[in-house]
This record gives sequence, C-alpha cells and structure tokens, in this order.
Amino acid sequence: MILHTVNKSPARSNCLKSCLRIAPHGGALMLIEDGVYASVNNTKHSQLIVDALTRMQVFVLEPDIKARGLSGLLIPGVSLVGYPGFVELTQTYDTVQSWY
Amino acid sequence: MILHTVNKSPARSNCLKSCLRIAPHGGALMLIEDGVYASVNNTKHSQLIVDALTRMQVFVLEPDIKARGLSGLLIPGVSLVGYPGFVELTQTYDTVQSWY
Amino acid sequence: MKYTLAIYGAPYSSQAPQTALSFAKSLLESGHSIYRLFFYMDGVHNASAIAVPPQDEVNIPAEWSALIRKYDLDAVVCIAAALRRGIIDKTEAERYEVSAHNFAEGFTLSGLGQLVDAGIASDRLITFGP
Amino acid sequence: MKYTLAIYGAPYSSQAPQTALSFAKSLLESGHSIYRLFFYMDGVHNASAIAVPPQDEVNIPAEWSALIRKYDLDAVVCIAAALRRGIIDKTEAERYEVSAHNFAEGFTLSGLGQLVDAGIASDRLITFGP
Amino acid sequence: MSNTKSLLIVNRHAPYDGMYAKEAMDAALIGAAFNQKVSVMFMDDGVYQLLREQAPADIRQKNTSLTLPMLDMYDINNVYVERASLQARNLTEENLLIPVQVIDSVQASELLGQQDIILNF
Amino acid sequence: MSNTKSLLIVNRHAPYDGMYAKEAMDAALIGAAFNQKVSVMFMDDGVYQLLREQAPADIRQKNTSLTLPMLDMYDINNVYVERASLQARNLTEENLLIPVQVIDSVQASELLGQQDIILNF
Repeated sequence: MILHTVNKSPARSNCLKSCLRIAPHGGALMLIEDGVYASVNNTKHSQLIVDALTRMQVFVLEPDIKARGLSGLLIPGVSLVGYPGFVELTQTYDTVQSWY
Repeated sequence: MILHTVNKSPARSNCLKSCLRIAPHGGALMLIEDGVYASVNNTKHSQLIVDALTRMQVFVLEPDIKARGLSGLLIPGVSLVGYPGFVELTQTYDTVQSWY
Repeated sequence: MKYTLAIYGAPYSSQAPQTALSFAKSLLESGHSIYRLFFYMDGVHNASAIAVPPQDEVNIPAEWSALIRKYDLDAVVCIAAALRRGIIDKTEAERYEVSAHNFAEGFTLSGLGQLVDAGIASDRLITFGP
Repeated sequence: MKYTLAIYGAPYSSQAPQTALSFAKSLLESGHSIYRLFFYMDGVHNASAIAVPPQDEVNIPAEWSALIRKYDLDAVVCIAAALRRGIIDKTEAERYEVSAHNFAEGFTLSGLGQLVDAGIASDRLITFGP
Repeated sequence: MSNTKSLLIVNRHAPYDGMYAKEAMDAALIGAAFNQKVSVMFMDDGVYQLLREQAPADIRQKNTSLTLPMLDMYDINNVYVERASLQARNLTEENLLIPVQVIDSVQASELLGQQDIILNF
Repeated sequence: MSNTKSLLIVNRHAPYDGMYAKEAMDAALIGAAFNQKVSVMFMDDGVYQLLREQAPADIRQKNTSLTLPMLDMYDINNVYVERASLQARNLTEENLLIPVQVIDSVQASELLGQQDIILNF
C-alpha cells in the first residue's frame, strides 16, 4: 500500500491529476506544501478531492494549512495531521510515492 | 502590443491557459523551452493553440523544437523562429510578458 | 524504523528543505532512526557553508548541520549534482583548482550509488521534491 | 535598442540561463545593446566562480563571464537573493565572517533597485523565468 | 524625477514555496521609492498571497501578508485582482487582507497593455 | 548480492529543462550495477524523453536520449510507458527510440504497488 504525497497546487501543476489517475484503490493521499490548496472546498479543482475521498483517505499537513490561512475552508472529510502524524503515516504504508 | 512568452509544458503547468485568458487581441505568443510542447498537433492541449491562431500569431523557438524531436509534429500555422527572430519580435512588440 | 530522506529542493526557493527538516526532527524524536540524508539536484545547496540568510529568517543549512551533529547522521550530497552547481569541498576544490570551497561541516560528498544503497538498506525512502 | 535581461533560473536546473545567453548573443551581434543583466532568485547561481560542470557540458557561469568581458556588460546580481543562497563576494564574506567567497569576475552585487532602474532606463526588459 | 514610467508587478505564485511573494513586494516598494507609477496585479495562485489569517510560524517562515499594508503606506493604490482567479478558488474580496480592485480578464489585458515596464513574479 | 530488492525509477519530466532525464538514467544504471531488480516507468511529460530525433546541439545541451539503449545493455528490460500519457500527446510506440511496454493506469498502479523502492525524477 502506497502513501502518495502531492506538494503542488492543483491550479498550477498537473501533479494531483496524475497522482489520482494512478493511485491504487486503498492507498492514501497526503497533501503537503502548496499541495494543500487542493483541499479547499468549492474551488475549480475541489471535485478531484471530493471524488478521491470516496475511495481513499486524504490527509493534509496542518502546518501548511495554517500557514496559508486555509483553516476554515476545507473539504469535509479530509484529515488534518501534523509532522508526527505524517511520520506515522509513512510507517503505516509500505512505500511513499512523491508527486512534485 | 505585448509579446507573451510561455516556457512551460501545457500538460505540466497552467501557464499557457492563464496567458491565453489574458493575452490581448492583437498581441502575439512566443513559445520557448518546454513551452514549445504546446505547438504539437492533435494532443490533449493543441486546441488551445489552434484557437489562439484565429486571433494572434504564434511563434515557436526552433532550437527548442529541434532539441525535443518535434520538427514533424507541429500545428499548421505556427511560425518557427531562431534566437535572432526572437530578438526581432521583442523589438516589434512594445513589452514582453513572461509566463513561467 | 530506518528512514532515508532524499531532498531535491534548495533552501529559500523550495519549501522541501523545511518540510524535510520538520519531518526529520519528528521521526527522530519519536524514536525512529535516519539511515541517510541524501541531497540531490538543487537540494545540494542545503550543504552551503557560506549562505547568509537575513537574521530574522531560518538558516536552513545551519539547521541541517546542527541536526546532523546532534544525532550523528550520515548526510550525503551527490557529488555530480553538487559540483555543477558550485557546491564543493576542499578536496575537490584542490583537484579542480577552483578558488574556494563552500561545503558545510557534517555533510559528505559522494556518488548517486549512496542513494540506491540507502533505498536498499532503509525501511522507508521519502523524497522531498522541489 | 537598449535591453535589460532579468534571469531568474539557475544553470543546470532551468533552461532559462541557456536561453538568455543565446538571446543575449543574438541581440549583441545584431547591433543592439544591453543596459544591464540582472540575476535574481535562483538566477544568482549564474555568478558562481566555483561551479565545476563536467567537461562535456557547457560551463554557463564561465560563458556569462566571457560575454560580460567581451562586451563590457553591466551584470548585477541581487544581493539579498544571492546572500541567502550562498553566493557572496569578498567584501560581504568579510562583513558576515563566512569562510569563503565564490563570486565570479565581471558580476556586481547590488540591490533590487538596479532592476527597477534598468526597467526605467531600457527600451526592453525581458524576464527569463525559472 | 522627470522620467516617470508605469510599472506593473505581476504576482502569479502562492506565498510559501519560494520567495516570490516577498520579492514582488520588495520590487513594488522600490518602484514607489523611485517615484514610478506602480500597479500590482494578483492572478492565478498569486491571489493566495492576499488571504487573511496566514500563520506560517509552524513551517518556520515569515508571514509575508503582513507587509501588504505597506502598499498603501507607499501610496500604491492600484492593486488589482483578476476575477476569474478569485472565482476558481471560491474567494471573494471578504477573504482578502487589503482592499483591492477586482478586474475581469479583458481589463487585466488592458492593464498589461498600458505598462511601460512589467516585472514578473 | 543476497539483498535484491525491486527498484522503480519514475520519470515524469520533459528532457531539457533541468537534469531529470540524465539523473534518472544514472540512477537506473546504478541500480542495475547494484544487482537490484530495476524497472523504469515513463509517464506525463516524461514520455517526451523517449522521442526519436532529439537534436539539442543548438540549445547547447547533450542528447540525453542517446543513453536510452544503455538500459538494454544493463539488462533493464522492464521499461514501461503509461498509455494515457502517450495518447494525450498523440504519440505511439513508433515515435519512441527504444522498445517499451505500454501499460494502462491500473497496471501502472499495480507496478508502483509491487516495488520495494521508488525513486522519483
């Protein structure tokens, strides 16, 4: 089982789309850095994450959310984790695939 | 009148789309570096350039086309220029807006 | 678990070094270990000994050096990526007869084989892209 | 016409320096002039005096130095962008007490005002993005 | 200074990956100090630079949005945001830290066309 | 070496802006030299690395595609290309310099899932 990390904004880069085309059912998605903009609700790209949530868990790095002023704007169902939670996820999953 | 340069692939980045949303009628588009991939015909993104050609000139930097092996694959109507031609275009137009 | 972290981004141009630093501190504090830090592509600039960020900004190369010292980490900088980008140690500076060296303490210049070796020897390899 | 070229990308990580070099040579050969080269963001690495690219690759910092010498160009490197990225001249290295300096001949460290000034004084400002 | 030109700063990048936000602000303030006619435009992910309540302490960075009020202090009143960029991100002026003029794509195009100097960030 | 692991090199970047193509090839060959079970996957703009007739002399770079036949010489036979990435670019196997196995997104997903080590480029 793979943890996929995405660190680019979905408006700027195709990383998230490519990741979600490949991400296996049962894997998980971890949004970090500018990747966290994908977790904002009701945007042009939020349907990507809404759809992803029907088949996989989606985690977002809370320090990156707070940094960018996005705390009140998130898609329901995404899970906030800190750096320690991010570390734990990399133990739960067998490998990490980074999309950048 | 503005010369717009785009140096990112349309599959990887939103640069070209943003440029074409803003580019004024009568300006021109200059594709350089990975931006030249947008000038390949019959791709997922080629309609952007096909449409742009109806209202503006589209130039591509020939050294970047040759480097990437794209010589036989271009959308009809795009104009190949070398570095001297690129320099000339920056004289013809009043300002240059770089999308990267 | 034994981790290897591969850092591909430069300080101040990419958030990758900051994310990797915070990740590294978290995993070390929770009792896991780091088999190797591998600095590649623009990540080689993390090993600059002569970066002078403003005093009110984090000094990322200095933070790496401190972390490496505190936990006695193996921190490898890809030699091919570093040399073409102007990161060079005393030995290589003498070999290539360049005027100075700028390689921070605690890091080691070595080949890409050290990344593949680390992938083999570690339980987890995490890439922090630019 | 008088041009200013702003270069934002680093050698080997971005094609911007190569494109800017070819553009600069073309415009100078066709009789135009360069008011200023301005190296900003990761573009500051173009001014490294200690980059050692493989012998079969273009040495971009060396090509800039040669072009600057040949045409007596004004080549300014943004001091704030450079210092935090580990590009530093002898004066600043002494001021900040760092162990070495790596600033290539022909370039000048100065402030961002030199970019704004160049925009005002030039007929054309072309940005080569990373 | 007799040689007054129009200078537009174009912001297209989100704030905390790289230094674009800080460097664009530096350029705007220097342009004003040089007595140029400075305008600033935010579009694409650049509009995220304007969001309220940014708190980057935990990612070890400075809050670049805190310098935005400097624009007004330097009499830079022409601060534009492209509407399509806001709408794509489900943002309105209420989400933004400083007052701005929201313009459509045609107006953005005209704005670009009026400039003597464009600085891209 | 008893400790043989599966190692996948993922190529997602076009060849001449940055050094990704060269560095990914270096990593693949070193993986083979370490006697690991090496696979290489091209997707997104990475498929452009495989195009025939690249000629980067005029942009002052080396032709990275010329090293692709080294994969076969190092017995790296598992070279995959994602079909959707080819199709989006109007490319087929005939456009490519070396023989590859074209796989769909599900197979690409399975390939990723089988790996002990993934190196991203």
